[in-house]
Amino acid sequence: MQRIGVFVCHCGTNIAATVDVKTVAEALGHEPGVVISQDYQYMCSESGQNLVKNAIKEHNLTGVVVCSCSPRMHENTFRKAAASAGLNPYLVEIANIREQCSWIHKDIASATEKAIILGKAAVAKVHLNAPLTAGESPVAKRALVIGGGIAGIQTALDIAEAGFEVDIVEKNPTIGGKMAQIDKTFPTLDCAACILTPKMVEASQNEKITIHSFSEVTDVKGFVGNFTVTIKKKARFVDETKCTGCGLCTEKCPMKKVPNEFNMGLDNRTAIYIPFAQAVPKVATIDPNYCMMMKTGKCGVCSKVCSVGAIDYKQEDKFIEQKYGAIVVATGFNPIKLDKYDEFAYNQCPDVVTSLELERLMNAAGPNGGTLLRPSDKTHPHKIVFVQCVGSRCDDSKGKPYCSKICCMYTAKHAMLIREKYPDTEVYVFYIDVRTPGKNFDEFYRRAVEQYNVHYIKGMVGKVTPRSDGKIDVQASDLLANEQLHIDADMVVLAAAIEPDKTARPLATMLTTQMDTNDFFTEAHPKLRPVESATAGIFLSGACQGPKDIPETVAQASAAAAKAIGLLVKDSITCNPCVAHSDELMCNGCSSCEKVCPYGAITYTDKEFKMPDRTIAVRRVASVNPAVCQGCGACTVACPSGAMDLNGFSNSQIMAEVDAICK
Amino acid sequence: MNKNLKEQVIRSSGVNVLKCMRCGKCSGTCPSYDEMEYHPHQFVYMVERGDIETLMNSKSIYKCLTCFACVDRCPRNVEPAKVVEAVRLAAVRQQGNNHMNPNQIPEMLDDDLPQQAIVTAFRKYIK
Amino acid sequence: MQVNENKEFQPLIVAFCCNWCSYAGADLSGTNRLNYPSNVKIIRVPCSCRVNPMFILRAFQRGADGVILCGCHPGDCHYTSGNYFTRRRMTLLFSMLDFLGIERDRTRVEWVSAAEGAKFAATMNEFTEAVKKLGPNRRLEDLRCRKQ
Amino acid sequence: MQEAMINRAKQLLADGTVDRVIGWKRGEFAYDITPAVFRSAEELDADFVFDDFTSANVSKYLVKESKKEGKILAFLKPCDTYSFNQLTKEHRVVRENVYIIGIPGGPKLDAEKIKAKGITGILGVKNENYTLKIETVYGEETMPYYEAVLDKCASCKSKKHVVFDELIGDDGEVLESNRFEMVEKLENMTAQERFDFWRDQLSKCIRCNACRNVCPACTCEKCVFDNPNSGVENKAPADSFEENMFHIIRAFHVAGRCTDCGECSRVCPQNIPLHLLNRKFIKDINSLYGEYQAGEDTTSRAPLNDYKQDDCEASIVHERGVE
Amino acid sequence: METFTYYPGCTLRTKAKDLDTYARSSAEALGIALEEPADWQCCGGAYTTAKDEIATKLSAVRTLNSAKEMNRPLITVCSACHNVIKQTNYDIANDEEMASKVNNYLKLDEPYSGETTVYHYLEMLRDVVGFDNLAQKVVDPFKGKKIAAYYGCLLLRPSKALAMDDPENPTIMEDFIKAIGGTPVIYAQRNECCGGYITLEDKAQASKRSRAVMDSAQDQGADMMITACPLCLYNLKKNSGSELPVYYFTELLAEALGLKEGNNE
Repeated sequence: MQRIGVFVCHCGTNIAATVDVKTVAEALGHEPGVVISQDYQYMCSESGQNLVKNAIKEHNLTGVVVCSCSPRMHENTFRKAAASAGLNPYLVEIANIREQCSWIHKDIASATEKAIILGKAAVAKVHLNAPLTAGESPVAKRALVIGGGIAGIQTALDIAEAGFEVDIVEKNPTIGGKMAQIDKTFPTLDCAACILTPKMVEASQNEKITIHSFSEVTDVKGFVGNFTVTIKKKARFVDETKCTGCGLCTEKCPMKKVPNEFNMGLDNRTAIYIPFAQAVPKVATIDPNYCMMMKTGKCGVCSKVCSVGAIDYKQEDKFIEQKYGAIVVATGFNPIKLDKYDEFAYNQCPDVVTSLELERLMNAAGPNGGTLLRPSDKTHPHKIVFVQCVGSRCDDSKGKPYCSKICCMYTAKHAMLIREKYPDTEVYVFYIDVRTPGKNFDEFYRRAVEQYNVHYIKGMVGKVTPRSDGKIDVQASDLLANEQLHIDADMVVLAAAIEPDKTARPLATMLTTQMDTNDFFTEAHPKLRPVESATAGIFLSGACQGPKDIPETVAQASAAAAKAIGLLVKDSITCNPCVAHSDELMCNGCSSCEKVCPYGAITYTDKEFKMPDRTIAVRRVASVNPAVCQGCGACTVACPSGAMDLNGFSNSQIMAEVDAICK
Repeated sequence: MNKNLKEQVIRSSGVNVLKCMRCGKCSGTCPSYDEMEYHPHQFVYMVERGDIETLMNSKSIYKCLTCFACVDRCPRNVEPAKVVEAVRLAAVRQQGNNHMNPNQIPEMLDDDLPQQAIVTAFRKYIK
Repeated sequence: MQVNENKEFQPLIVAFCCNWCSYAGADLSGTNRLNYPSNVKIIRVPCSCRVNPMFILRAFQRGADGVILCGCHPGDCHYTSGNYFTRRRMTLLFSMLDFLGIERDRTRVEWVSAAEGAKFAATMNEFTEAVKKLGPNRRLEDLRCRKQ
Repeated sequence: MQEAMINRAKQLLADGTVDRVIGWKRGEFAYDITPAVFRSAEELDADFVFDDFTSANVSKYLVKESKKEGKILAFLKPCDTYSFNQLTKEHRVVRENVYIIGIPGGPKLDAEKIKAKGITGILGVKNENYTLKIETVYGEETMPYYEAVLDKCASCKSKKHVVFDELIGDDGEVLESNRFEMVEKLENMTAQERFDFWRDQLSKCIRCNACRNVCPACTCEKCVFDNPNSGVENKAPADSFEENMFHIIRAFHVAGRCTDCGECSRVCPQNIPLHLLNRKFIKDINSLYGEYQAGEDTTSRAPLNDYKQDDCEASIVHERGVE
Repeated sequence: METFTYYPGCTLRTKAKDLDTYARSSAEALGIALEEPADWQCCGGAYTTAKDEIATKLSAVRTLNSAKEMNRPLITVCSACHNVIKQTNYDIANDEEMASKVNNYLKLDEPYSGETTVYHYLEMLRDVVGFDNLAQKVVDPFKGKKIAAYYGCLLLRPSKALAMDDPENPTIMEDFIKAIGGTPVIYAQRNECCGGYITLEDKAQASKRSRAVMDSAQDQGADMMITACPLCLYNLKKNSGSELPVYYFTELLAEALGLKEGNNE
């Protein structure tokens, strides 16, 4: 026989002003199984909770219904109170009579009537509640970091520092990411390579860190504490364990006309290559699209010159599987393609470049050895125009709706560096707003204007017309002078918007994490949980979550590492007991449930059943791994026989609620 | 500030001037900029402020080539040319405010001039 | 619901709301004090994909005049894909009910995020009005469950 | 054909390939052909029947039979192979325990249609140039052949065997059928007309469960309608709601799994066109989610266990057709 | 032979006969039949974007509706007509209020709501004939000729409504030039306005703009320029002061197909 207690909260006047709480308590007191029905000013207060606890003990309650605010608010509070009084916490149900009743209805009579109905539904449900025990599942003491840019490197170093194993998966042949391509960093103007490459080396030498370069994540199974990840190690046709990175093969390779992606295609590399001198791992990679040996079977020069015999033209993709307790996403960003904005003539003129291309043009390891020369004729530019916000801050169809955040500062940096190194070069920056929030940022921008005499013009370039004499006519508005300008520029630099890497979206699907419409990963809470995803055990590091500069990226990377470490130090984690379970006697073994399960929580086994005629039949039946199941219930509807049901939200519980509401 | 005129121009153009982020790209791309007293970005801003009559009385409204460069290149989809058109219509719709007089036309003609030029002028400047 | 000759017909609306988006959206419309009719009674489910067509038929059987199912927007499901299955299931179920001559406006699926309190209230107002226009559910009712 | 089938079955029994055969035997009347299991050449010679009235789909029997020891020979018509494949996909039959011989399909005849012409005492039939000669205890009668064909055969979707170990006779092609005509006709009615049509039909239901029992997709270990814990347990319809409920849920449970074999309507003693409910789902699935034929293969995802990010919204129901 | 409804427009009947006759003869040679609707009117030359301007949109709608009744796509060749008709069609299809106002005026048997597909002649060459097919039919290719395509403003913008090609990086005319054997010249001013509309009113501005266009093309080494617009052709020839020859694209098409002599009465 059920002994149910009902507790109706006034929430001060929040509920009591529109719902006649006494009437509600009175009415619910008459429901079958209800042995006590009380109202109280603040049920969530300590004395309110004591009321519940005492009633549980005094009346030996088998179920509790609290009519109060949303269960999203205080369900846990009352569950804990029940547990401390010796009642299984899952025998507590909440009727939401505040957010979904008193706050939205004005008429006391109808609000009270509705509150009673909601209370009745909760009583009907609690009749069918079963005590549930939360299980525990172990935590694999290893972290995976996806992406080997500065974000991934920092996260990996911090996790390794705490004593846990970390694997970095990087899709390119080397770690380092975008920061490796950058020349100097703002606002200090120290050289990016000088601060990044020691970290790259540190990562490669840390014995807790394993770097899977030229690799991709192809499959993720499991759940927090217990992910199983498949990593594809793409064939690089060079044995990583043998290659010493001497670089002789890259010198001798006869195929020298391969666009060099590290230098943004501004110069060429060989078919076998090491992206840059400080690459980690410093191992050669063969580009099969260009390698003569791979294409025609004739060449083999690299193989001949390699003294350690590392070249292997027959190498194939390798797949490795590894268990992880936590996963950190650090997939980073890319500048957008500029095809849509050809009023800036990016496709028509080699001297119209993106800011990242300019980084390479100015970098000592870049195509011109650090001397700024025009890509078209290798002459010194004397007038350079920078255009801000290309593809950022746009209306829907026109580009990215967000501010790319880093462009104002790197443009100031570029302008300053150019003026510093080539004082005879005039620099114009067309801006909409100059956005420099950050320590020492505005001071930096002011220095560009005041000390380096960079011409900042409030306005926008509207048309770029390359001319045959090598000059580029830049037509733009100067809003403060109320003039339309024509500048005969030698180079135009476009601050292209940045967007998340294209690999992020399929990865999000694999990880069952959420993304916004711009393909940035969504954090669990925009203010209070900024480095966690909504999926437990998945953390976010760097620009994959939103545009960020280097210091912010590193800060977030360390924060993500801290969160991951917080998980990895635990030996086990408590699971949600509201999970699906299958009644083997009714299961058809048809696999429908398995097909709709987003977590791969359902497996099948052949089981022997005693039949009524005493024979033994072997049947294929489903079983749910309660540690993997997250309790969505998709399987319960896919199951035609109704063998699959969900704890806490069972078929009969929901139907009881329906019945109570419709009574 | 003329509220009625402002509302009329906004309704007639179908443009939401509040979307403008004041980048000035419309004026940066406008081929008629130098011929205009008020420039495309000013049209948008002045309509937002309700300063319509100043625009109606300016020759600028007849200098727009309706080439839609500002419409296509505006990062915010504001469509300044439609604002110019709406102001011009507000002007020529007023009695006796036709910008062109049919009597003037013959002296403008030459043998090769396509009549599309005349049709267009009538369409744009006369009510 | 009470069908009183003298009173305006008040439909009974059952709303299934997923815990992560729509139920939170409903809470938000409460927090913002956005009114919608008390005819609407919400049942919390973990995900819209937990809603079995049998629940919907059951609601009609027991006297509901309209059933609405709310979930996270496609792509935003807390469980990644639950609402995609919901969408197919409900499309086919509603199509079948329509095929059997049950009024279309008695059933609805709406995606309401946790941030869309206003949308939740507006949707409930709209849906209640639409069902009110149809009058009591007669084509899919269980006479034994009809109230006096 | 019957003889070829018997001969081949005997060979397979003799060489030990199979130890039993599922086929058909005659019941009380000439047209009353039901599935049966044969264990010897003698039994085959005595009772095995395959004629114009042999329309029953034996796939469902294999759910149990294929789990028994030894291998069983099954003769499957093209439509039956779809059912068999679907059962394989759902792990309901053990493919390795069944030796399948594909045999030509219909059209098969509907004894009810012959009887409706006032012809009784049927002993046998012969098709001569599309005139059906019916031998009866009262002498020979004739009627146009196509007027006697089963509805499900008249709108046959495929003459192709999608699974078999060997064939007797030739394999056919997937056909262009007009099977959605009636569904379309109903869709074009007003809601009231549709309601009246279905009320008229479904009110005839006596819940004999013949549709459920014959349906090769209805193989649940325990049906929700028989399960007191399901919340919808229901042995006999007490009112119109329950008549509707049973058929909606049944159609929904087989949606995306129904191969459109038409057996439900064939066996309905009340002649309720139940297959229209299934076809409505099939038609919706085809038009909304892409062509899908259940049972065509054993690997594809069933439409209700699948999704696309850009699937239509449920509101499409409100946007199309007649209210 | 595929048949399309063909709208020549007023100027093609008078000052731009060449544009029309070459378009017709070439189409015939390419297996396309062009049929004029019986009762077309001048499109108005310029599209009024104002939402409260209804009367000025009616003639274009009548043409679109004739094409709808003939149940065929509508082909235009003059850039201005194309722009007006396509913008009208776009707005009718996307602006319900405007559509209902227009239909109130017109009182058609069945309201027009943007059903007609509108092609520019160039789009027909690209999407119906195919530039590869066209290239095979060329008998007299423009070998070695550096030809500048002039889009002007009307063919590409507003891109939402015109949707013919990428508004900043168009290729349709360049592909056409390649098909007839010439070498396209890319120059930045190809999609800028020549100032044609203002030629009656402000010669100086028209001449400044047309000069900028011609200079940009000449600067990139063009031998000649092609256009689809009678007003552009007039303005570029008359007001730019440039010597660079300007032709209708249909004239070069006819010449490449070997049709020019026969048609030059």
